[in-house]
Amino acid sequence: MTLETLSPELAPTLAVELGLKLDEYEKIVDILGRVPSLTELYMYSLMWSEHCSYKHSRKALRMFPTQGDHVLQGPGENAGVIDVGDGWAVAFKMESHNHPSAIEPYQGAATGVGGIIRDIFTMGARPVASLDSLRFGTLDTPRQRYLFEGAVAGIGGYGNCLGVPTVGGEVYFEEAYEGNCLINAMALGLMRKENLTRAVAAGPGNLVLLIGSTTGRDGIGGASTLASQEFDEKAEDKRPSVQVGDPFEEKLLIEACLELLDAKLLVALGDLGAAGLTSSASEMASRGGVGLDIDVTKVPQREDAMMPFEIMVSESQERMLAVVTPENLAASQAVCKKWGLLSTVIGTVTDTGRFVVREGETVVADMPAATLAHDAPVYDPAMERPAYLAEVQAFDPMTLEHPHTREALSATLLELLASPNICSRHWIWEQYDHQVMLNTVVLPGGDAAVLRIGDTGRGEMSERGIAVSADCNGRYCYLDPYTGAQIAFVEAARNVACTGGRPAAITDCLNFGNPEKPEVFWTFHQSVKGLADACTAFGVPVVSGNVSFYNESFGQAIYPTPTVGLVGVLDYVDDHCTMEFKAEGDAIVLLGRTRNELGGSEYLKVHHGMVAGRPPKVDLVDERLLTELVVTAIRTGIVRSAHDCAEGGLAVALAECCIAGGIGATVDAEGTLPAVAELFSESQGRIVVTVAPEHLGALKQLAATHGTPCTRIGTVGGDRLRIGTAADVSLTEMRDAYLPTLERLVHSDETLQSEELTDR
Amino acid sequence: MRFGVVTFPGSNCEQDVVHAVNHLGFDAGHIWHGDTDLSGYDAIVLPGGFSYGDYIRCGAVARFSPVMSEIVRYAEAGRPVIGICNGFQILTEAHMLPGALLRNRGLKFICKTVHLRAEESACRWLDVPAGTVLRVPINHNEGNYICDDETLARMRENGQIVLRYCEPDGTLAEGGGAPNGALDDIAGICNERGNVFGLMPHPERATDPMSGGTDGAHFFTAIARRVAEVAS
Amino acid sequence: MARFEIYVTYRKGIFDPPGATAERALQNLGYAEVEQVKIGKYIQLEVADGTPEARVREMCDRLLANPVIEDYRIETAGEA
Amino acid sequence: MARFEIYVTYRKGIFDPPGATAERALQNLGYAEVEQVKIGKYIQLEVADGTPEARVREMCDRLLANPVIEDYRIETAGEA
Ligand SMILES: Nc1ncnc2c1ncn2[C@@H]1O[C@H](COP(=O)(O)OP(=O)(O)O)[C@@H](O)[C@H]1O
Ligand SMILES: [Mg+2]
Repeated sequence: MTLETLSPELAPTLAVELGLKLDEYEKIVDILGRVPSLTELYMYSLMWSEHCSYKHSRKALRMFPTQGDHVLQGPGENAGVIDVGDGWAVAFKMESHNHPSAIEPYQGAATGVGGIIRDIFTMGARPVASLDSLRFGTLDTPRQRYLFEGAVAGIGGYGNCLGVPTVGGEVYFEEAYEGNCLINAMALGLMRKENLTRAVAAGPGNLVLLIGSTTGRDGIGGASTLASQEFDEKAEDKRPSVQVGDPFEEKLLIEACLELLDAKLLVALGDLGAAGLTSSASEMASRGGVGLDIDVTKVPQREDAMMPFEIMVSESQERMLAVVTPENLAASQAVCKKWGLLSTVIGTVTDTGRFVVREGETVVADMPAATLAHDAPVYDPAMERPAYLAEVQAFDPMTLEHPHTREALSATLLELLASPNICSRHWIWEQYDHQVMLNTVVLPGGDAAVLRIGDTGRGEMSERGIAVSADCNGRYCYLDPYTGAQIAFVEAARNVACTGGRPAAITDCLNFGNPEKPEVFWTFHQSVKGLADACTAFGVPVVSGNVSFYNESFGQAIYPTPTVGLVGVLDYVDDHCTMEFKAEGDAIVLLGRTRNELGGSEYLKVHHGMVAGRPPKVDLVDERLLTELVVTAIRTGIVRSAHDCAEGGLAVALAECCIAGGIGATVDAEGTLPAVAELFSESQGRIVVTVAPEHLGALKQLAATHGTPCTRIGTVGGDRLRIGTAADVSLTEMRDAYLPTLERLVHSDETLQSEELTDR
Repeated sequence: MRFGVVTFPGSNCEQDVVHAVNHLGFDAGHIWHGDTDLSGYDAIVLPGGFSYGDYIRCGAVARFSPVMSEIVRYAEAGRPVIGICNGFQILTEAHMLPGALLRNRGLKFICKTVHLRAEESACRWLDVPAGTVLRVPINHNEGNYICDDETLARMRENGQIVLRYCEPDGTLAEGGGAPNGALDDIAGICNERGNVFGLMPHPERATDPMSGGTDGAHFFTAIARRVAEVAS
Repeated sequence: MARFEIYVTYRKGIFDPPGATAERALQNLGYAEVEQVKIGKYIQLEVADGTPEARVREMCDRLLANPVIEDYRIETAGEA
Repeated sequence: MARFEIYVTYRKGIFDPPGATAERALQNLGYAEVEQVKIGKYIQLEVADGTPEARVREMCDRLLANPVIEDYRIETAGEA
């Protein structure tokens, strides 16, 4: 029976409505040698959307280093995988769910977690941790509080049910994210090296098995269309494309899929994410160089009268696609049944290289499989340095009036500790199960989370650990995207190093505005270049990542936000280090040097209401030596605590060590810089460590061999933090400023989620 | 000493319990919710998690699992049955323990380490002196214990209140200190006979100094000791 | 096909956390006229024709409501 | 005092995981006659006399229901 194609007059109009450009439509006609059918057009339009095809970013991403001895799987699969020693491998990836979350924060964030977790167990790894990187407008409107509270509840609601600990993350509140919040979710999984699985279909005659939830109209054109268009008032119309997550179904999927892989029953496994069945099936087929023949009437549907194209592009959650040999079908379905999951044969692998979709006997789509995944156009977008940069960078913070009395500086320190961008995040992580699986050694609240490596369930524990941190200060990226992206990297590296982890590899989530605007694309390109240079200097590859464009509202782009998720390795997890001051009399040492760098600082924002100046400078060589120094010092046991200086500068870092340890400190200000710079400058390349006095010499020696400045600046003890003559605050004052901020802001009204009222 | 740890669809702390128990030097095995053979187990643990997604009510579906009728019989024989978190919720749904667990008062999930005070109780599976303060993590959305006045009075009389949320020094907070709003600061209760014990905190998360402290060890060692006493 | 609707509410004297929170939230949002909010469950059940109400009652007693804390009411919503 | 009753259900096409779970659980318990279960919210609202329904509608839109995924229906339950 011949395929029913669209009318040649109508097809281009529909193509444009579906988000394709006219020349892209022409290309489809070229590939097919005819006008496409309705189903084909839908499938191409989604696969060639920005979200699925990376058509604007693909070239720039080639700047990233992706190789390394320990890389088992680089970008291109569902997640990157690195070898962490003793036969263990870690799979990880970060992904955005910004647009769905702006419409419905609870479900948007929840399904974001669900999606990234599926990417992990698809690789054959058991998900063992997740992190969340969040951006909202300032919390002074009910809308922002609603988004923030909803996203946190959704992340917890999903992850907690799965039994995957949420061990860290980050959050910033800036006006620039007011109309377009960012919800980036990162997940990590652990496996034995030999269990690494790829989503590569193979073996003509093999069966295509759809596992998990039923397929509905929810999310048709969801993530992919949402994420490929600007976000403005029209967003309201897109509401029905929001999906409700079912973490229980996902938990069953994790268990069933890992059991299937463990028993070696599958040829291939892939998850259904953006663009649903279309994306999952065509990627599997094109990786394997095979064809697929799928009958949509076989797909279990939860709604009546669904059209073939609806079934092919539905983004219904909690579904997986597997390829099995006919011999293993019964055994595979038995495993699914045991876990209470539906599993249905919906098609076969063929040797034609074509992706054929039928509705019963009728063929509704027939195209070369690889063209969906690989033949999307690749663009070279125009770039132009944004005009605003010259102006903001010319600003000199020293032209402002700064506090200089002890009283005023102490008050400023407390003001910073209470700033929503610095204050304690316990209100967030206490809503997340961060301990399940019993491997979280450093809980949220430290510089990086540290996890033991091993399978507690089977008692296969190793001595190793991993440390992980997600970082990006968008303000720095706004002021200088090249440097800002590097700071995201070096901060993540310092955080991981402060716990004893040696930086091993990163994932990223690049959140930007509309790439078709030359000024936006310039910031993107600069950020990628900055990040790539940082990775190269550290010898740390990028193994996975995600690009989220069109983060704009009413034509205004967010701050460039290239979030870095960095994973480090600890050879002996026992040696890990934490940030809190430990013992009276310990020497406090500053590694690195403070410069007068108040541009883009939290101080400038909180005290003067300004986002301007140049961000702090980055010296990649010094940064790398600093992290190596700290990792070595921690491993040799001479360091008792370590904490890096980030937002709020040295004074805030010291205060955080005091609050965490419940003990004070007396510190000398170095004295060559203005007091406000000594305290609040955000110079990079600095870590505060403490050592027992008898180890001071050893640390100095070690620092000298790394060429890192090493200055004893004070002593732990008492119940106040005294910094020279510049600041003097009590532990209680610091705690009262630092601890309650988020809860207070959120509860200034009740920003309840309707989901939270649900007691179903 | 062999603990049997039940897995329901959606359980997510069963591996943790097995690991903790092994770490303490005892044997443990997994029991599938569809199984009915409990022979060879000296104590049964219903672990934490979200059985059946916690949909309808926490524990409402799990209590109909085939294994549950065997567990009722096991408990009737006076043998140890412990429900942790979701396990506690299942035990109340199965009416093996009185009362019910509602949503936390603040409607927020809570994961943090709390202080618990051991009460003078009939519970046979906790052998620290009454008044002992233990630090153990909690991790739940529905830990707000409730029962009617009559039941509360009866539980007090029978010594069925085993653990209460308290301040670090063991005193009870004025006006209720339970983070979840639980009646009378109740964190754990037992049946009249003292052999069925349900608690919201997760002792398995506090059995290893590297991850969460060691106060949770008491719970498992006490069972092992009592079981050994009975056997000898 | 027959339809039943089931309304599950907390028993008198049982504190209803979502209801109490919604009540406070509405008042904070400026709805001073709100005096009490109670949040229960609204269950729509489709069963085979001729299913007697007693059978639905049994489902409620066993699974859909918890007699320790909840009351319920069943309404016949007629054939669908 | 006036009383309103609000019935909140998932919008058509939105998946209802609790309902689906209840459906399967009832069938497994032997209630083969069960064809579909949907679980929504049943909200009882007590407000000051004379509160117009439009006001209640506003409360639903802002807080009690989530218009993105839920529909609701308001009934006047009369004076209490
Ligand atoms: N959204 C979040 N979810 C979970 N943990 C978070 C979140 N935001 C921050 N944290 C945790 O709070 C601590 C401090 O975060 P942050 O201020 O970003 O640290 P740093 O400046 O060292 O990167 C870290 O342990 C981090 O993992
Ligand atoms: Mg840090």
